[in-house]
Amino acid sequence: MTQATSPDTILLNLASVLILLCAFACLGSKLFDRYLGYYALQSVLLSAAAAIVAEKLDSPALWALAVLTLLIKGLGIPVATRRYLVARLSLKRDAAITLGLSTSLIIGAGLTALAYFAMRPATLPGPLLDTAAVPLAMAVVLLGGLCMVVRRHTIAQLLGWLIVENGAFLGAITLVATFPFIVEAGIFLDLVAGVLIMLALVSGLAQRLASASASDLRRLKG
Amino acid sequence: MTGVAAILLLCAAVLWLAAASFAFLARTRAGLAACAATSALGGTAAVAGGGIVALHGTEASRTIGAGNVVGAVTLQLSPLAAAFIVLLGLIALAIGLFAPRYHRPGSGSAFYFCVYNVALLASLGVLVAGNVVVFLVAWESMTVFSYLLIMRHHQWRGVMAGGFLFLALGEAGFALIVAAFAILSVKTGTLDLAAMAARSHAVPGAWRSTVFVLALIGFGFKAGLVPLHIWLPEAHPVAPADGSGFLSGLVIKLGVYGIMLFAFQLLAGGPMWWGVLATVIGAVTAVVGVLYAVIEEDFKRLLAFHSVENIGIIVTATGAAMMFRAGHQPALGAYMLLAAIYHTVNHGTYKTLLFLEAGVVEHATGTRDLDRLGGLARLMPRTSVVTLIGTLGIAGLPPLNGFVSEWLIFQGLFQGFRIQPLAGVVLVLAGAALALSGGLAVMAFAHAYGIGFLGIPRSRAAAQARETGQPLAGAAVLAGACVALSLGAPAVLIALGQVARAVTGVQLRPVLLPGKLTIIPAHLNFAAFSPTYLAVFLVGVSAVPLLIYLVGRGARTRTVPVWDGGMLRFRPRMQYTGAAFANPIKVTFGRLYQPEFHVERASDDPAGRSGPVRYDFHVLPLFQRYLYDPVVAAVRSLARFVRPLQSGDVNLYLLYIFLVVVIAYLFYLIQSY
Amino acid sequence: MTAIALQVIQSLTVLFLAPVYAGFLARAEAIVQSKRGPSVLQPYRDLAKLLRKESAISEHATWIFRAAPFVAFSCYLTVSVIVPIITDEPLPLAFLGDLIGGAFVLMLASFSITLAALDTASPAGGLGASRTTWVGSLAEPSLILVFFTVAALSNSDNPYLENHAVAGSLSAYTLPTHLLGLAAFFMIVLAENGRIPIESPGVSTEISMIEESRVLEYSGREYALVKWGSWMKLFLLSSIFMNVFVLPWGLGHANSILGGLQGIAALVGKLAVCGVLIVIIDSSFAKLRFFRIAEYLGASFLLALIGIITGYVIRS
Amino acid sequence: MTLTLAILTWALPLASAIVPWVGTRARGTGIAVAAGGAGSLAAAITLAARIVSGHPLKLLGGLVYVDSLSAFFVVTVALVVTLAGWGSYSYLRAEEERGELSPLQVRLYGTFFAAFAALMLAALQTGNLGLLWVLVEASTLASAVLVALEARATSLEAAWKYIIISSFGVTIALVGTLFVYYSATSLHLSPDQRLTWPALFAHASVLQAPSLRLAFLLVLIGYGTKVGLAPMHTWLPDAHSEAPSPASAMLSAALLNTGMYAIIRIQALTTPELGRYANDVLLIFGFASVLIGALFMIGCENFKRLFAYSSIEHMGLIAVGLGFGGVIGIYGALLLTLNHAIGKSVLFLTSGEVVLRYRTRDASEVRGLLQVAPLTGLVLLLGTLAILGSPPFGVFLSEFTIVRASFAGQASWLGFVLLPLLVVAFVAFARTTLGMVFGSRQGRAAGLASGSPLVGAVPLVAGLGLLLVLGVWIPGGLNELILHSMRSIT
Repeated sequence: MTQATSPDTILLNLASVLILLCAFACLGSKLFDRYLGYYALQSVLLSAAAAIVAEKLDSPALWALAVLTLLIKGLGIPVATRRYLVARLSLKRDAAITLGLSTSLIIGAGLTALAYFAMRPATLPGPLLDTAAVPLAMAVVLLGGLCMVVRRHTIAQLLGWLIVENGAFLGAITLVATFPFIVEAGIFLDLVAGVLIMLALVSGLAQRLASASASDLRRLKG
Repeated sequence: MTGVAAILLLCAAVLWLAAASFAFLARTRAGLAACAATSALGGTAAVAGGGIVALHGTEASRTIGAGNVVGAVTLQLSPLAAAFIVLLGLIALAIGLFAPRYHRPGSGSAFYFCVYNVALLASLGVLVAGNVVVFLVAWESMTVFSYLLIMRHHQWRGVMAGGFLFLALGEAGFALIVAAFAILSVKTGTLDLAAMAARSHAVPGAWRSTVFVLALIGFGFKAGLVPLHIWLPEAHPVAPADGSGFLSGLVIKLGVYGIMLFAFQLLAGGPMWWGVLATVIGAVTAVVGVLYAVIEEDFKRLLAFHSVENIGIIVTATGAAMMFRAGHQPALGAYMLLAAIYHTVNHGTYKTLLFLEAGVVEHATGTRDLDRLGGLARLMPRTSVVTLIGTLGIAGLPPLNGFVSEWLIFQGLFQGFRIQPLAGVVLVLAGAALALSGGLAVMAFAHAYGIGFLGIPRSRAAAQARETGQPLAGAAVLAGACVALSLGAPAVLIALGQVARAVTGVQLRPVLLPGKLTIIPAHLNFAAFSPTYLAVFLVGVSAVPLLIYLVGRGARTRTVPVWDGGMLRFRPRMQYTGAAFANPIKVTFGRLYQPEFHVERASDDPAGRSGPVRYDFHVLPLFQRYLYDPVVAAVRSLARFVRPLQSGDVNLYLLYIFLVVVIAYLFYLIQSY
Repeated sequence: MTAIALQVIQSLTVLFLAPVYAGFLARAEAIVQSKRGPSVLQPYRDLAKLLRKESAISEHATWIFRAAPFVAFSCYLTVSVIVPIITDEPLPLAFLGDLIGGAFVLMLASFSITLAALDTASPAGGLGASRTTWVGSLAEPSLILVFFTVAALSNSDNPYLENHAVAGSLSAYTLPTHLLGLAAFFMIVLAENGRIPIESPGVSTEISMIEESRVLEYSGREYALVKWGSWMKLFLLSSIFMNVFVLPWGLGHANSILGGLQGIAALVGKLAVCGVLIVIIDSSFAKLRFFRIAEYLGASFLLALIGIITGYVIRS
Repeated sequence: MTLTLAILTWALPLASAIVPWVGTRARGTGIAVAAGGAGSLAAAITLAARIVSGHPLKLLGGLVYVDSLSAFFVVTVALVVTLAGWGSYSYLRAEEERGELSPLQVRLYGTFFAAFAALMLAALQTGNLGLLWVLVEASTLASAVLVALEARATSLEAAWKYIIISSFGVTIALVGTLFVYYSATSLHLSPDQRLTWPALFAHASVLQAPSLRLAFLLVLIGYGTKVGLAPMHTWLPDAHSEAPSPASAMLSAALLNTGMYAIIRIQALTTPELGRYANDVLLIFGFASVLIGALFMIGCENFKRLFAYSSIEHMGLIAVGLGFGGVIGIYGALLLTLNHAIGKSVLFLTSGEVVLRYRTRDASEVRGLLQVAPLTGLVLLLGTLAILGSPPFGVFLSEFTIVRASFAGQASWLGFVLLPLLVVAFVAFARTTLGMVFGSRQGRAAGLASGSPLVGAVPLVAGLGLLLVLGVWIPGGLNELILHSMRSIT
């Protein structure tokens, strides 16, 4: 457990905690602009976390990932979403939410606790880069999932998925660190393509249905 | 000899396959005839091949190619199956002769012929299957192609429903059969029927019983045991006549074959209660079947219900055979099995005959309603005579074949005193049930023949019935078979004795009194009976009344109008109706029918004249209402109950996945403690 | 040779004594009812008259109507060769059938008459056909149970062996199985022959007719055969009842003509007893309402069933 | 040579993606797609033959890895691509003639169909679990475009549901894959090798049990979403019913199998360490799927949804077969995979013909198909029987084998649960489709002819013929392939 005291680890922990907080913030905000902002912040933090690990392991591939994360997740996706959807559809706030904000935050806290209990060191006996960050990553995954569950609007769901993705990414760098670059790159590519297609779909839905809220997607049932 | 039989059966298969492949020729009359002739020829080959195997009484099997995990293609010739193969061939022969005149050339008929010949092939497959997988493939193919037979005129009302009932219940039964075979194959570690039979005794008793019950119910669906019989009266009437004949003559018999296969070969030997179960179910089936038959006005539905009755008789006999075997009376066991098979063959002949003739009548008059027929004995004399032979056969009257096998079965039941008393009483009650069903069968066919064929035509359509152009040969062949199965009973008994020996391992010594063509029911001195001489004597002794008649030398016979109590003119509808004929039964067994009567009078004439009266009678569909409907309703309501799961709400859908993930974490958490 | 002669004698006995038995019943009944009644030989006179008369046949009737009397008559004659009438050993043709074979043959007779009744298109014929087949089919189960009784008592379904079993031992005779079976069989004999309490014989009113209305359309020679046949049926069933169940003694030995004659003599006596029995029933009971007949036959069934169950239990 | 074949299997369909951008006509696109599929199938079969008789193909440190199991799935998917490619030809022709599809839509269809096929085929041929994930997710995205192609409100809705649910699920699978990787960290494998299946499989008995347990659960949930295991199946009926019919065939018959392939791979890793743990989990999800599939088929009037529920049921059965395990269980499951792929392709392509003719997906509006279009009616009739497990079609043999496995297991009673569900499924499914086949023509549009009925019928008849052959005879080569596949994962 000497690692825990090293400055990289402290920084990494700090970044992870902030990422988690961003996830909570997303969960707790109704305004799309805020939501996107928190996501962008989270992505920046993620990029920082990647950079820390890259520095520690001296891995050029991870450095590249950190930069990509910053550019695409931290900048590209939020900006594109804001400009092409939120602004164009003049969306302000996600009106339809299945659960009250405070309730969902409480559930989120419970999920974080679950992640901590499940991912405690006893259950992960192998060598870890950062013992504390793993449960945080899992908590982010769960919180992202919760976002998707409680948010009605398609854009909110998309952002929820991106948070899940961020959690997985954090998990990847903290749990195993040395994911093969080709895989990481592929994941990135998928992400970008996925976001593009989803954005196209959302705008298509908005055109067709005059609303891109998932609460209006109830035609197919049974 | 086995080789010859195998070649003959192969010929039958090839001929049927050819008939199926070239069925498209049936668009023309000549092609139709050629196709039917090929099919009939195949039937002849099957009769010969099956006959050889039955007489020879030995088993043989051969595996084609190497097997794999799924199974192997093993075919076998077994004497038990051979008896059914003969029946199959006979029916194929008769239908082959019948069909070209019955069907109109056209693409519908072409499709029908293709399906029919494949169904024949599949039935043969069931009977020569030596491997579970072959059996099941052939079995369900038979079901599927029989279903397509029923759907020949799918645009007509009621056909879809009847056919679907057949298919759905066939599938339900099939699932049980699959379960029975799967369990047995897993427990014995083989898919080969012969090996399975050899190893089944090592299977634990509870599993053996499970397998038996599954097989009994599973095959019971196809055989039409009460309460699994409800498809028969729905599916039979809507199929073409030869299709109904095939269904009733053969397909339901293969259900019996399945039960016998399990009871006597695959699970040779079981506790007494297996037999009791089969006997009781059989007896109930016989009575319920005939009770519904006797009040039925639709000729084909009447025949279908009556098939239920006969299956009941056969299964009763089979159950009795099992009881005797369990009660240490192997000879009686073998004897009862023989009787059951005999009755199976008999029923196959006369029931097919009657269905074919029902089709002829329907073609000639356009109706199956007995109360709209009548007078056919005069208008369609040859058809009527052939039908009368079938009627006498099915009613179990001497000197025809139904009588012989029923006699055999009763003789077996009478010997119930030879086993433990409680089981014996079961046989007594079964005997009483069969007696009741026999008596009611006579009534049912007096009804069918008396109302349907005799008297004055009850409708204009019936009055216009003509015989020219109607098929005769097919039913006539079966009529001949009925007579042969009665007069030739001793020969049949020898052959079936071989079958029973091969199946049960008991050589039935006293079957025939030497030199006298007299049948002995397993135990010497119990009874004796000679169907051959009885028939001869019955005919011969009629010289006496003839002599008396001639001696009387009365004045000439005068033809007069029927006496009608002084009415001005006797109208056809003044005749006794079928509904009235069956009325005493409706009253006596009202508990079962729970009938609804509707009597509608045209006017309340103060002078007391009733005017036209409309009379409706509906029987409560007991099994549908209290057995099938609740099951269907339960499944439906379950389906309705889960429907909101797929409400269209994406958030809900995401929640499912989310919850499963959370549960996975919790599960992981719990496990790691 | 003797055996063949006896066989012929037996059938002739049935053939020619049957009318007088019917005449005896009619006479006895009349006497009980304080009437003079017809001569016991009246049935022969009726037959002679009918045989000479012209037949009037429905214009709708087919060959079935004409053939039915012959079929039925042949059936009764066939039964007459297989059951014990005058001898206690099977005669040469007894191998043709046993009790149940006989029952089936009788069923054929009834079936042919039923078809003939429907063949004429006469409403009365249909009525009779319906009613008789109904009674017949309901009687069937208890008849079969009687045969079960026989089988349980004598280990056979052979009437001769039953006769021996009961005649040979008083204990067998007094077994409840036998006595209850006997009672059940008697009830069936009454039902099958259209006697009180099923039907008033010889009364032709639509409301009460069962057996009678089936044959209303017959006349002349055909009617003679039908009538004769039904007398033979009564005679046969009564003989079986007496010889196999009630008084299994006194049958002649099958090895001499004399034995046969002795058998006939005994039979006449027994039938007198049986006839008196029937007449007593006829005169002391009322006809049942039609649908009550089912209960009557059910009672017969229950009697036989109780008998057979006690039989099985005693055996074990 | 083997490598070339392996590349050809996915490169040929991929190459066909270019064609729509060259020629504008639907005809060219259709032919290209069909030809790509056929070429892929030929390559796949040759590849399978080589793999079975030789060694697995392993290159680039396992980034390319083709063993018998891969080959089996490649053949299956390539077969589906071929059938669906041919179906695409008739679909594009008919829709273009009718003016339902714009040139752009035709191009999109051609491109994404080809990409979808190529991605799946490639996914089956990588030994790297991470790359497998990447390719599966990519195929999801490609197919989402196909689902949305017809751009109706409902198809966009279905596409959204499909993409969001699948993406969520598949991301969970990514987390699971992380744990697989993590469970191998104690092994002395290079980081690249820790995600490489053959390397992991060779050390399967020393993987860390606790994290492997979690890994399997997450992977099963993740890929199970793709497979359509209940309760992650919810996107499936929507997407299947709204996609163009050939695409539905691809989704149902190829995509689901690809997901199942991934699950089989991970399950194989767990067996040495966790024993029957994975089997039990598979059984739970499998039974849930069979139950859900069967219940939702009851009274389902949209026939494409009906087929989709049938896919859920069959995927459940395959999971059940794998769950029972043993020689018969796995053999049955693999055989069912192949048979279901063929049968469902045929049915979805048939549904395409029906939709073309009647312009409805409501079964209650379709009557008398046998009269209106005898060949289509016949195919629907026989296809129904085939997919429901009626002999003499191949599905029966595989289902029976799975049923046998159910009675061979520890909990024999499970067989008694399985069979009634199959009966319910049979009755519910057959009731709807047989109602379409039979009866007399009625309703609107019964006379509308489709583009080229004979050409359209070729894949249907070919597929049915194949099912019929598989129902009476399992070719020696196929038997070998399946046995080898089993050996490669046990």
